[in-house]
Amino acid sequence: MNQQTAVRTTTYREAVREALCEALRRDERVFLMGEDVGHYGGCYAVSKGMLTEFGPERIRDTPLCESGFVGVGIGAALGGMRPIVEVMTVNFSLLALDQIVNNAATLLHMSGGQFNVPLVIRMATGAGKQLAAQHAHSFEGWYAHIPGIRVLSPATLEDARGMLWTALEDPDPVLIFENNTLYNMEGILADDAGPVEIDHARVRRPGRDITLITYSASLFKSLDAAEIVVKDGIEVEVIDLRTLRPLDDATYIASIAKTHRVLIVDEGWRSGGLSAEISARITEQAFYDLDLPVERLCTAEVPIPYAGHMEEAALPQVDKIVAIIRRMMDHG
Amino acid sequence: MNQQTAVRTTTYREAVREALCEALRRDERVFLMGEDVGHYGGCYAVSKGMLTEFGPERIRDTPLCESGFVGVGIGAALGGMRPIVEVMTVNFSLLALDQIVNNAATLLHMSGGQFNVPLVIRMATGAGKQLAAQHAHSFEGWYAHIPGIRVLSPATLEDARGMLWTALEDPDPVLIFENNTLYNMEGILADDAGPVEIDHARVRRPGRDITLITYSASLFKSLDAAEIVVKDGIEVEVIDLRTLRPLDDATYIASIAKTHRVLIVDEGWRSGGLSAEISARITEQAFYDLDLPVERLCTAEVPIPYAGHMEEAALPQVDKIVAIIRRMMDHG
Amino acid sequence: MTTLDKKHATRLLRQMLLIRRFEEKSAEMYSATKIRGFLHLYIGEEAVAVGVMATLTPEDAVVATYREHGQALARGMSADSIMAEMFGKKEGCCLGRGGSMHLFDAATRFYGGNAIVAGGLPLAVGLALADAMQGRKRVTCCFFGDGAVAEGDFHESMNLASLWRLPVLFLCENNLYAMGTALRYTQANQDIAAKGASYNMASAVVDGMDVIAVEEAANIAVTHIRSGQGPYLLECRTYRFRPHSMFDTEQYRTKAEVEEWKQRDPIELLADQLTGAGLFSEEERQTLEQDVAVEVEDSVAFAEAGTWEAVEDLTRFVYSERRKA
Amino acid sequence: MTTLDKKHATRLLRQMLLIRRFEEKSAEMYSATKIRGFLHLYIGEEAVAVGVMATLTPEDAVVATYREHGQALARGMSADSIMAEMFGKKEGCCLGRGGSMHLFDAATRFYGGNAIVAGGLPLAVGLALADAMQGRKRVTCCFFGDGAVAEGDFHESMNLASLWRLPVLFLCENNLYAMGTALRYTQANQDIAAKGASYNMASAVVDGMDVIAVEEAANIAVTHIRSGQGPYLLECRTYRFRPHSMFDTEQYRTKAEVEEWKQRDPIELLADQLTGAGLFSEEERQTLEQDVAVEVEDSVAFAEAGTWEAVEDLTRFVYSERRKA
Ligand SMILES: Cc1ncc(C[n+]2csc(CCOP(=O)(O)OP(=O)(O)O)c2C)c(N)n1
Ligand SMILES: Cc1ncc(C[n+]2csc(CCOP(=O)(O)OP(=O)(O)O)c2C)c(N)n1
Ligand SMILES: [Mg+2]
Ligand SMILES: [Mg+2]
Repeated sequence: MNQQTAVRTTTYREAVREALCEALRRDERVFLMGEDVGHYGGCYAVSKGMLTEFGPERIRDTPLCESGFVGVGIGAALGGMRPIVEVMTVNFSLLALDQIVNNAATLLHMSGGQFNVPLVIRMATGAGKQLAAQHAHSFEGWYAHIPGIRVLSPATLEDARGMLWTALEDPDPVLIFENNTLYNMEGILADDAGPVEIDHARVRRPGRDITLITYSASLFKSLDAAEIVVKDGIEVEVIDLRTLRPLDDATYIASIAKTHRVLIVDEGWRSGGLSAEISARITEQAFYDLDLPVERLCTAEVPIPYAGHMEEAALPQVDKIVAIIRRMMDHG
Repeated sequence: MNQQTAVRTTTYREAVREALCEALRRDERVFLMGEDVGHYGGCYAVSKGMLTEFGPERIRDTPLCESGFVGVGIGAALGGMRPIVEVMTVNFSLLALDQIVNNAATLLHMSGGQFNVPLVIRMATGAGKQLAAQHAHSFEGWYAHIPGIRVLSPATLEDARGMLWTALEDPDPVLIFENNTLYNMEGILADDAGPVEIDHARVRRPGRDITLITYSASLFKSLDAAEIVVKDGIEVEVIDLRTLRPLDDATYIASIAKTHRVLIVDEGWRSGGLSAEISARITEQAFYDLDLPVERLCTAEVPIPYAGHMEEAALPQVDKIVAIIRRMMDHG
Repeated sequence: MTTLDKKHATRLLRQMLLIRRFEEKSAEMYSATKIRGFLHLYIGEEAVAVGVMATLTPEDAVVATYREHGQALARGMSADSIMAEMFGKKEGCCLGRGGSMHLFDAATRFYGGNAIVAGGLPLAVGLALADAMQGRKRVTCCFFGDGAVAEGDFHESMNLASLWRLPVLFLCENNLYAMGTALRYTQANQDIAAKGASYNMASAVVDGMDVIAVEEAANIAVTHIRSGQGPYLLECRTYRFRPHSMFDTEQYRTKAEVEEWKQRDPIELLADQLTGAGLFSEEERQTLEQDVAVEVEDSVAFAEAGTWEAVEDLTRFVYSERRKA
Repeated sequence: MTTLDKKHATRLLRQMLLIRRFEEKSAEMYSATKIRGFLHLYIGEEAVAVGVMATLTPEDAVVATYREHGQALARGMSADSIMAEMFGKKEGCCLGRGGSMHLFDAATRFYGGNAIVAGGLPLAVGLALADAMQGRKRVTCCFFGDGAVAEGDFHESMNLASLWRLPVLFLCENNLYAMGTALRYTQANQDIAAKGASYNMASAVVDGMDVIAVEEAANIAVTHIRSGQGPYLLECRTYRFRPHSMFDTEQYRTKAEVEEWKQRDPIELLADQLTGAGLFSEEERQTLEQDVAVEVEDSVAFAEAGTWEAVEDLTRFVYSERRKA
């Protein structure tokens, strides 16, 4: 961030709210629709106060019917609106998956290019709050399997603030995943923060020894781990993927050309998760640059348990990242 | 197959039907439930005639309500039955995904081991019949991401005949994916064909030069390709994964130790598909055995187009497999 | 029944005939392997699409199912573009990417061609929501079968549309079967129109073999909707004379039942009405038939002359081309 | 109302009191960070679970939501095992894997604890189907909120249960709000019981603050079901006195509305009835309260004394251990 720019301290939640308010002010076609977005103020208090400013037409409370209202969002997008559909959490989005896969992601193609779907779907994602198996999924990487949609995963305040507008300008469906553990995160944001590009990953911490590829909440665990191992003289390059589909390969491949070692940290389950795809691409594109096999640290392949110590054990954590980095550096 | 065993020529469809009939005869708790399984005889004619033998209670036609009847299957399994739920095709199973992920796959864990779900879900899968974007998905590899379920993919008549019984004996949910292009496939089957184990992949063709990992309908394209390149003196070892979750790593890792080259052929989309997981595991478990980077041949990342030439271009085909094998052999 | 207007009734008859002959030709082309994939014929049900479509304006929108040749033709899409689509040709309405189940047309606001049963209903509600929010007085007409009624999407869409008083015509084509499963095996309460009450939605049921009756009922529905009174559920009782698709051996219904319904062929019903009223001669019928035959033959010629999309374009239309990078 | 049976009524009162005090303590334990995750209190709605459960036998099954402490206690699960579960302890009913939203108990046929709204309904239908197919005369009682009614799973489950005449009691706890969204914003037709008609299902509505009335209505329902007449939809009009969960700032309803409903506190209502009938003294109330207080305190002590499951066991119960490899 430029030193001249005026900045302020705020939260991830506020950044999302600002982005939403700005979008609604800027474009009449934009509206927010979902469960409890209005009178309740949003399950994570993101849309608090927005009903008063924008009214119930544009801050539209829906009944509980994920398939229905996601489909309505698709239809409204076809009809010339710019809907932002909030699916309360990714856990409930499975109920709307048919609409997302078979309509949102597919209409442009099936119609031979006639009907694009400029729809934004936001959802909270992730574990870490002892919400147990049905409320702790991390499916954003899984969603990245679907052609026809874009999948965004803002980790920083800047991205939480800026990705929405870019997504709304996209002619095609964009899914934005907000990790539920980030909403309270504080940080600084430029007063004039605005749209950000969504086509590239970002090096969040440069380093020469090992490339750590991650996204969303795991970014901060990764940065913390990097600060710890720096005391061992290990310089970790931490890459925030930001956009999970389409993946920006160039950024991490370039990093690997420098470091020759890679660890992927992913809060999704390991088998068939996004971490697998990245590993496969590295094999395909940077095999001869590798000094060591690509490693992955993911969530244990279990439904997330309620008990705090068990949930913690299931998820990627700083100490585990540190241990793997040290081991990888020892080996090569 | 043992030479002494009496065999007969039959089809994949017949093999599945036999397995179903046997299951219903053998165990009173077994019943088949789904759209058009009864009066219509099954959308792929698999259950033709079964209504007459077993009656409408056990060959239970359902309304169109995938989430509902899959959930009913889960409940019936909890209640002591051994339901076989037929979701007509994988395309419609997205409507039932919440029930599969949040209930079938999760109840045992959430209940601390109290409630297991002995449910079998069968579905047709795959493209190749010009059914266009909404009817041509190959999501079996995607399903393999979910802990708590088993995912089977019978390619051969023997497996089509035998996997069902093993699945029904499993205390946990098992998904069986039958590729729609295989139903008419003819082959021989032992007269006494019965249950098969579902814990291991199988080498369908031994070879020393390159390991080709695949499953389901792509197995036959792979075997065809292997027969072509044998004329170039290339011996391909073709592995049929059979079970997509949990994966049997040992079989392909052992093969790679011999061949040092791997191609994965997967009718699913590439990014985040099963092919990625296998590539990642090979990197993790056999990196130093590899002479060349692991390669993948998957379906193009597009909604499947209707037009025949376009669909063909989208899918893995024998000529493409041959070309990749030759290229890989040239390089190393 | 109001008195028949000759010109209008003849137009309806022509549309029904066109659908009939077009689909008979499609079946032929299927046997000739020019058309592939799934092909679901509308034969027997023509009065529904034609009667309803007569009440819509070009500004209105239509959402249909995989059994939508009838709707597409009645809505004004050209036989050429549909036949070419089914041939998989680039000149088809969707460049050959959609096929029979996925006809789309921006010019006539025809939003598919949806092959996930009930999957089009939420789309229709959304299209209507867009109209309501933008202050446009349009109707979105959503066709679906009796089978769709059991799906959760039906329930969710009906509730949303009524809750928000959106201009949707829910048009149920009750042909008594969902594939091979009779309505009595799928609905605890087979009175579909009555389900409107659960959603506080106006509804009616009409003889779907009588195009004039369908048009009248649809007119009442559309008038209700346009006057801002909210959505409407119209159930049309109809029957498909042909198998569900080209693979169906029809074990689930008797020949006698099919024959009985054929006695109420919507085309003959209207032709008889017209003839009875002295408005229609055998000659006029011949002219219509010839006219329609030419249109159908032309569509085949058009499709036949069409070109194949280049394989290199496979990955087009996964994302929009007009996106700024 | 039938005449009060002292013993029975006192039992109901005790159960309601137990739920109330247990949940007050749970809230306390939440503030003390002994309980984490989501905690949804049933306070105000006790009459529903208690009244309904009184009509079930041990062979019957119960499926509930994430707001299910009341159902679990009324069904006979021990306060100990529930509190320990919410503490995340190994001695909890699910070893601490489920927490507040996922109470399960094989012994009492308590099938959750389902936190996907309406997700439990198909399960209940399936449990009933298993009973029907195995010739067992059992009822499966499925609790769900007013919010669940809009979900597709409600529709699909109602239809299936009625179509197949399965022994399911659909028990809607209509507390007027789904989280912060009032029923009037979610249902085009707010008369939930009336929706039974769409599915040809018997239904009724009852005052959910009056435990005796709930029991009577549930008795009628359960009798109907046991006599083989198919499922039943019972809507209980009730109200939660507390926020939706521990995070709710309750902007969506007025204090006055809450206060008004509190005037109809189900516990005081029954206590007053008993007292009015001369069946209950202040002393007896004190005894009950003390009795319940001990049970609640004991549950906290039990939970506190509980142990943590070993982290090494994390991957247990993803698949059954009794599978032959
Ligand atoms: C969600 C879903 N489930 C199953 C199918 C397979 N299928 C295609 S058409 C059909 C029957 C639909 O019947 P109905 O809605 O009455 O329409 P009709 O074919 O009679 O016009 C079925 C089961 C599907 N396309 N989508
Ligand atoms: C499918 C689904 N969507 C959304 C949620 C989030 N959520 C949890 S409880 C709730 C409100 C449910 O209201 P209701 O059914 O009336 O039950 P109540 O909480 O009033 O007992 C919501 C929206 C969820 N758990 N599941
Ligand atoms: Mg039908
Ligand atoms: Mg409620």
